[in-house]
Amino acid sequence: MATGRTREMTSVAPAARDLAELRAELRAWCRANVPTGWRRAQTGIGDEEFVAFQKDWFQRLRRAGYAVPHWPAEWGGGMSAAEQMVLYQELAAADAPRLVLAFVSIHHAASTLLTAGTDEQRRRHLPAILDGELWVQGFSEPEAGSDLASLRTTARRESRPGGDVFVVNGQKLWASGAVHADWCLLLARTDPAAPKRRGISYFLLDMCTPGLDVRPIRNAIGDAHFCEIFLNDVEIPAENLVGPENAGWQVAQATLAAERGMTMLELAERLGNVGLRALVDTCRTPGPDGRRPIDDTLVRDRLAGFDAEIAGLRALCRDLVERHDTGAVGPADASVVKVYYSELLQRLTGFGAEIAGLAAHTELAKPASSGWESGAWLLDFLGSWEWTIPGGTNEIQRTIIGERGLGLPREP
Amino acid sequence: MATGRTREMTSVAPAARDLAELRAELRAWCRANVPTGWRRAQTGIGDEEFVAFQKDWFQRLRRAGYAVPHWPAEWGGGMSAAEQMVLYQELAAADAPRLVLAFVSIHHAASTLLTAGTDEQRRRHLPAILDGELWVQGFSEPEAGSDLASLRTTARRESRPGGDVFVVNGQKLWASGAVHADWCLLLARTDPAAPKRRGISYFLLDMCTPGLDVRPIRNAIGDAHFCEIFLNDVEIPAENLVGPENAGWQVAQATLAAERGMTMLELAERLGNVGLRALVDTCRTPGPDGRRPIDDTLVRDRLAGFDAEIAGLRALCRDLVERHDTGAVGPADASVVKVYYSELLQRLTGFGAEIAGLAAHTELAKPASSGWESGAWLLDFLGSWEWTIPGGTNEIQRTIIGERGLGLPREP
Amino acid sequence: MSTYSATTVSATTAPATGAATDEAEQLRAELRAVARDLLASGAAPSAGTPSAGERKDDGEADWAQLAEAGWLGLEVPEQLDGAGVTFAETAVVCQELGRAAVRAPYLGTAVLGAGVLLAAEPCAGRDELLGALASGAPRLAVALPTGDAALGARAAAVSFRLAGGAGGATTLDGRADFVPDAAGADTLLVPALDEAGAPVVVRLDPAQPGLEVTETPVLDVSRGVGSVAAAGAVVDPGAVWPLVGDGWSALRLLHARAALAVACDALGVAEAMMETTVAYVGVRQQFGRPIGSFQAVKHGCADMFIQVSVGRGLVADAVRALASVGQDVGGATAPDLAEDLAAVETAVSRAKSYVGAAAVDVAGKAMQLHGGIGYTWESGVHRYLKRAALSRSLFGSPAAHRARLARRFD
Amino acid sequence: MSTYSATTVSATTAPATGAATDEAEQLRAELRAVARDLLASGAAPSAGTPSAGERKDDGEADWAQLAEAGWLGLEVPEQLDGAGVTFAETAVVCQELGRAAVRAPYLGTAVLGAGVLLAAEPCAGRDELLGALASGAPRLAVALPTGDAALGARAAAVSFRLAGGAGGATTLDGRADFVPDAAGADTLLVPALDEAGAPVVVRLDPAQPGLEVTETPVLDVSRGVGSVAAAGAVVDPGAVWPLVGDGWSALRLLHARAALAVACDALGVAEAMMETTVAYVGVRQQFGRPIGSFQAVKHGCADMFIQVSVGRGLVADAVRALASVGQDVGGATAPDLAEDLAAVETAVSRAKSYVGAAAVDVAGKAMQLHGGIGYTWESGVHRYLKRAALSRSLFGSPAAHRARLARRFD
Repeated sequence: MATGRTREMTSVAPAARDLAELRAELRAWCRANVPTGWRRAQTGIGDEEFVAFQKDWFQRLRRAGYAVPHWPAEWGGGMSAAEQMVLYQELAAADAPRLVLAFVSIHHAASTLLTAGTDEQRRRHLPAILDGELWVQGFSEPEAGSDLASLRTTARRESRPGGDVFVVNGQKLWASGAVHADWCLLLARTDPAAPKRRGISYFLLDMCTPGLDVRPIRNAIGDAHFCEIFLNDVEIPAENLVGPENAGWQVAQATLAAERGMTMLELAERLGNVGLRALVDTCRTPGPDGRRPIDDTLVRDRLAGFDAEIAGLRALCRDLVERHDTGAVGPADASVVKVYYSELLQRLTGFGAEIAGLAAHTELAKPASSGWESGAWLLDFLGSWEWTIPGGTNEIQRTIIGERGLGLPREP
Repeated sequence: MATGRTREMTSVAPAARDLAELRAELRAWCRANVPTGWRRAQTGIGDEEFVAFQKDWFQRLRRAGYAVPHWPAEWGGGMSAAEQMVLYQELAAADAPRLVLAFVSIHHAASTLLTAGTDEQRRRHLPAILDGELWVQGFSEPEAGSDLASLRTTARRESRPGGDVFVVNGQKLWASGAVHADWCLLLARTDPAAPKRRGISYFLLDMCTPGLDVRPIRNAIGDAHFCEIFLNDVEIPAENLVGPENAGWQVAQATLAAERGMTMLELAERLGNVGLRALVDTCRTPGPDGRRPIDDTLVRDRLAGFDAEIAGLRALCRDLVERHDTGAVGPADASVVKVYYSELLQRLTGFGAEIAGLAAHTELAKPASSGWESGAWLLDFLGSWEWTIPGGTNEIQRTIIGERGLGLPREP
Repeated sequence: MSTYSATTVSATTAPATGAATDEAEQLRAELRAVARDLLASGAAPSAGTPSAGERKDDGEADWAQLAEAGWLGLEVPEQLDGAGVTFAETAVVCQELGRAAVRAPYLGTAVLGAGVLLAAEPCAGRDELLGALASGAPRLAVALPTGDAALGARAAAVSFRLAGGAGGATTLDGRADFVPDAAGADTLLVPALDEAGAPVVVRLDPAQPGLEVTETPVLDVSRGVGSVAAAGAVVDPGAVWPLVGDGWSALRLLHARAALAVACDALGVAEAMMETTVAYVGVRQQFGRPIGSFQAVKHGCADMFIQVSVGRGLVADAVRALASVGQDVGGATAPDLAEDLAAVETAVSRAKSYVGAAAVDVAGKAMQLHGGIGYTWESGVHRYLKRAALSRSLFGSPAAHRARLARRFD
Repeated sequence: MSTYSATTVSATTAPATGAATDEAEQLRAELRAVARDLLASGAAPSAGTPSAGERKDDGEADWAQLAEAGWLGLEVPEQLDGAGVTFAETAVVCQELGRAAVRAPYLGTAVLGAGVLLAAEPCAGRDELLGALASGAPRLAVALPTGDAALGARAAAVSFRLAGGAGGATTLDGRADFVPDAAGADTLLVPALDEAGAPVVVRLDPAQPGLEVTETPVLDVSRGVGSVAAAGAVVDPGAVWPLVGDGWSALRLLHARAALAVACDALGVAEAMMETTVAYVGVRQQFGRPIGSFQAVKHGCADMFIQVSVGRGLVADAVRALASVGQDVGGATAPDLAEDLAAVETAVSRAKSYVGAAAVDVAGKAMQLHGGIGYTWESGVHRYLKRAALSRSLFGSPAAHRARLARRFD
């Protein structure tokens, strides 16, 4: 079994030869480490089993140096953008499980801490995350979805003998994985009198604090990874504020930006590997009449269309990552990728469901730890709305593209 | 040769047997009267020849009683809605030429006169229209397209020894057929101080009046049937006002409604007859490699899709006509038909152009007197925007459907 | 109380003059209104109301209530205690069941069961079953092939065969999957080819030896489908009933009826999704205004309206065509039968292909425009999306129906 | 003044290290900027400006100016007076020509002409022609088959045959339609199979007996296409040049180059239409506000942006693949040639199928969002829509390219 090598961490782009070496190393590692048959094993399992599997997989990646490649070297990361691209390409090619459970921890939480946290906050949490500390994002509310800035959860500063605390009341929605989370990235209104975006603060909230109530919400495919969080006089120590008081909106923008770039590239690679392979498999599977869909020019045409569109997606993502690297990201580039990816995913999974026909309806569960292209097409199709709705619906994204990307006038 | 029979004109729906008789009569008439080979003969001709052909065809229909079936019996029409449906179905099935030149005269002008004109105005113009008087619609302006109510052409009432006149100044655009027109349906602002829709009046304008200047505009397919009309101190006698002064907007609504219903049914029938036949012909024509597109399941699938969609269009149009007849037209029904027809036309002609491939580019002219499905697919495709843009763009129509048809809230 | 009994509707059996047609349409409108009320009030969960979760998750309807409403014997002749009306009325119920996303063995019993029995030559066994239909006592399933292949070669429209056994006994072999309401049926009706190759219908007890009926769990819990497999199942000769005419026409009509009933269901689903979305976006506020005031949302709803309108027209055309050919299929008075059947199949394929795809589109758009709420289990939008997806595949995918339509252009 | 001469760009022939690649990209960006200026200022009508009508209706570019700018010999080796760069630079010019909807025999001369000459084994005649290219003196046309069939069987990629005549003379027979820039060419280059069945290129004078070159008028007046027909045309043995390698690889690369050049043109068209639309809807007022502030219009523009972005990515991938395989096609140093060629064809088919369709969509959307103005002849939007439509068909329709892509899944 290969182990993570010690690598020189510099910001200089690695030479092509080094990348080829990394690729070979990754292939060997994946062959030795990706659990065979994990998809079947992860289908229809309980929550506990899923969590255990995810935690194990995370530690395996961590030991090899592949868990947080995007973090700075001093915290355990340090891969260049080009190296990360190779990493995600190879993980996707090897159909490795996804880091579902730790997603918010290693991306949003880490990004928040690294860009806006104090040294103390970083020291406390970054190593803990590597050890398995789990985070949840507490941003959306029932009345604040796409219009996030209208959130109503309040945080009132009060003096206590041990130092100031913020007393939080309100309700959060769509908090993915809240039942497993140790900590929460919380947005709450600290100045009700200020304009919408000016009165919000950003907190780190220990999920063990009294006054918290977490209730899972079943989603359209029957999973319950989304949760509601009810906050009733929950007290957060003032030192858990991130960034200045009332500047939480700006901190959140940075956090949200972490969803983009390399994570989109990872998704694109998965769609282009296991996704397209599964679709081709479905098209090659003879129907009840013995005919293979792929022998129909209609099906071939659609399949080739998806092949081209996925290639386009990968090109977009590579471009986005390169722009991130050179600081040349346009204000709507991430929105372009999100709209295009999510709608391509929706069309592709919808086509899979159509081609699989009646048989698609009998796939009652999809593997946990997989992406949105498991080959249980009808569930994948339903799951695709998880991409067209959250994080700003595609309607909102198109407005962003029009206004920030193309400079079109805002609505009056 | 069959001639128009004298028919009992009542508002009672005709029995099925009478409709079958009418159908038989029409088939015989079409066999005897539709000029054979008119499509080829009308391709690449000059304007004069086109006008002569249209006038001759109109008189032929008129003699048979088929030119203005929707007018009241006393003016020379009198067919029930069910009978008109049969008429248009048969004209389409026989691929008869369209009444292009007289369209505004027999629909918009007649509808205006019948619903809002004075007896004197009707007596003067309705018989004249049957004799060939041509009309043009002078509504749109450069700055008033979809937002028609923002029109700027002014009409100032002034006293003259022979009676009051309105002195008109301004510019009209998209006046289809203005070069051939004897009269114009004109909208102009008579009260600049009133709210947008409250200060507009509706006039009948003699196109021989001094101060008028008509300039053809070439459109995307190279025709010049659209025109600009410049009005420079043009004087209209007050008796040519239609409806009360400043109530022109309401009169215009009635005029615009005349574009709908039966004329849409006619277009649907044409798309379902000559349109679909031409498309099937294109798909049956072997390409340079000797293969027929129709032998490809991809093409078959699209073709069958169009067949179904056209059947849906016909059903919509029949429904619309029946609702017109019973006074049960919903406030967005006409918009639904327009959006659906125009986009179906665009997709169908676009597909024709795709299937015809390189050969489609060599069809440099399409027959005059035809609809938008001549089989010169690329020109037909370009022409399809003549349906998605004018009379309120499809964007506007969708807003109408949402607000008036579904009761959704207006933009604030 | 029967809200749609034989007596209520017998007037519609008058000759189809204009006036009578209007009357029939009025009665159908009444039937629709009653059905909508009934299904909304008690028999089914409605979309968009979180309280739906309190009901049974699969939205099972109260079967006795459906029987009482007079919906189960709509097409059964009056002398057999039915309402003696046409498929046009059955279509109304199918659409309303879809609209309410209700689970009920209506397709198996009242659509396909009644259909295949009406297509069988009258005999005691058949008449007895037909006569009991309206009461809701029998729950039927008809083992037709439900996939795309059935739209192809003639022989693929039936997947069971009768054979003479060694001891003179007649036995049945074959298999059909995704058979509507198979698992809950107390009586199976199996279209099969007899030893002479002619289509017949065989009545069987699902529990008998040689026969295996298995529920197939599907994502759409609002429907029951299952597989029916026969391997040397011994058949009672008195339970083999010939179909009217040469049998093949009756079989074709049965398939048309199946596909169209599913299209009606899908149309109901699309209507429900349009209406619940319009209601939601009219009240849901974001950015200080109802989201339905934004063009992107408004135009999305307009597109739903267009698709539903077109779907309605195509379904109405097909229902009219099917209802008019109706019971004539076996009569010697139908010289134009082949042409009529072709016209019915064309209309049905247009409707099924268009509405099958449109209902999935509309339900998907509904999920999108409901935002996060639409993606929850509780909103019920997913029920409709799954139901629409199953309807798209059942009794012929859009592509399969279009392939059949395309043959007209050869 | 040559704005892009051999000396300017010779740096890019350095080994492809990271730094050199950046430099090459910077030079291409410069080339693009210069081309845009030049074509916008003098050589072509621009979209959306009514004053365009004052220029020649077909938007003919000033050929001498293109030569002076150094665009005609981009890929010609420096020792033959060219710039010695790659297809990546040619692609920039193609895209800019499309963006300006300019008429110029660039495709015939600098893309296909240069391409086929570079693929021929060096010899005096070939070198002389290549050496003259940069000056703009020769106007070439290459009689490749331009339709979908050329993407099918290998033999369909060439439609002319050489045969030994009675008196020992070699004669040419065959036909190609929609050949770019055929009618204006002073020299024809005809890919053909020789008597042994090997691909060669034949140089011909269009005016010679046995050869008929006819202009084919098409709706897109911004392009010239024509047919080339040979019936027993006598061929000078010295004008028959073998292609490098086995010839077939060179031929495949030539077709890839043709399709990709057209895709670049289409991408330029789409970019122009997006930009002119965004500019128009930002200023056009209706209902008291710029129409670009309405979501329906804004989101339409966003869709254009997405399509153009994806198209750019696919074209860039294909250009990179083609440019990298570039001149290696005949070398013995290319053991992976078959794999490289397959990769090039895959990338080209993805780009051509996507951008071919997207450019028509974007130009159509541009017409819609321009409203009535867009439907006028004067607006010039129709020019772009016609050009996009011709590009969609030329050198393989989207469906034909997808059919080729699909073979990878067999």
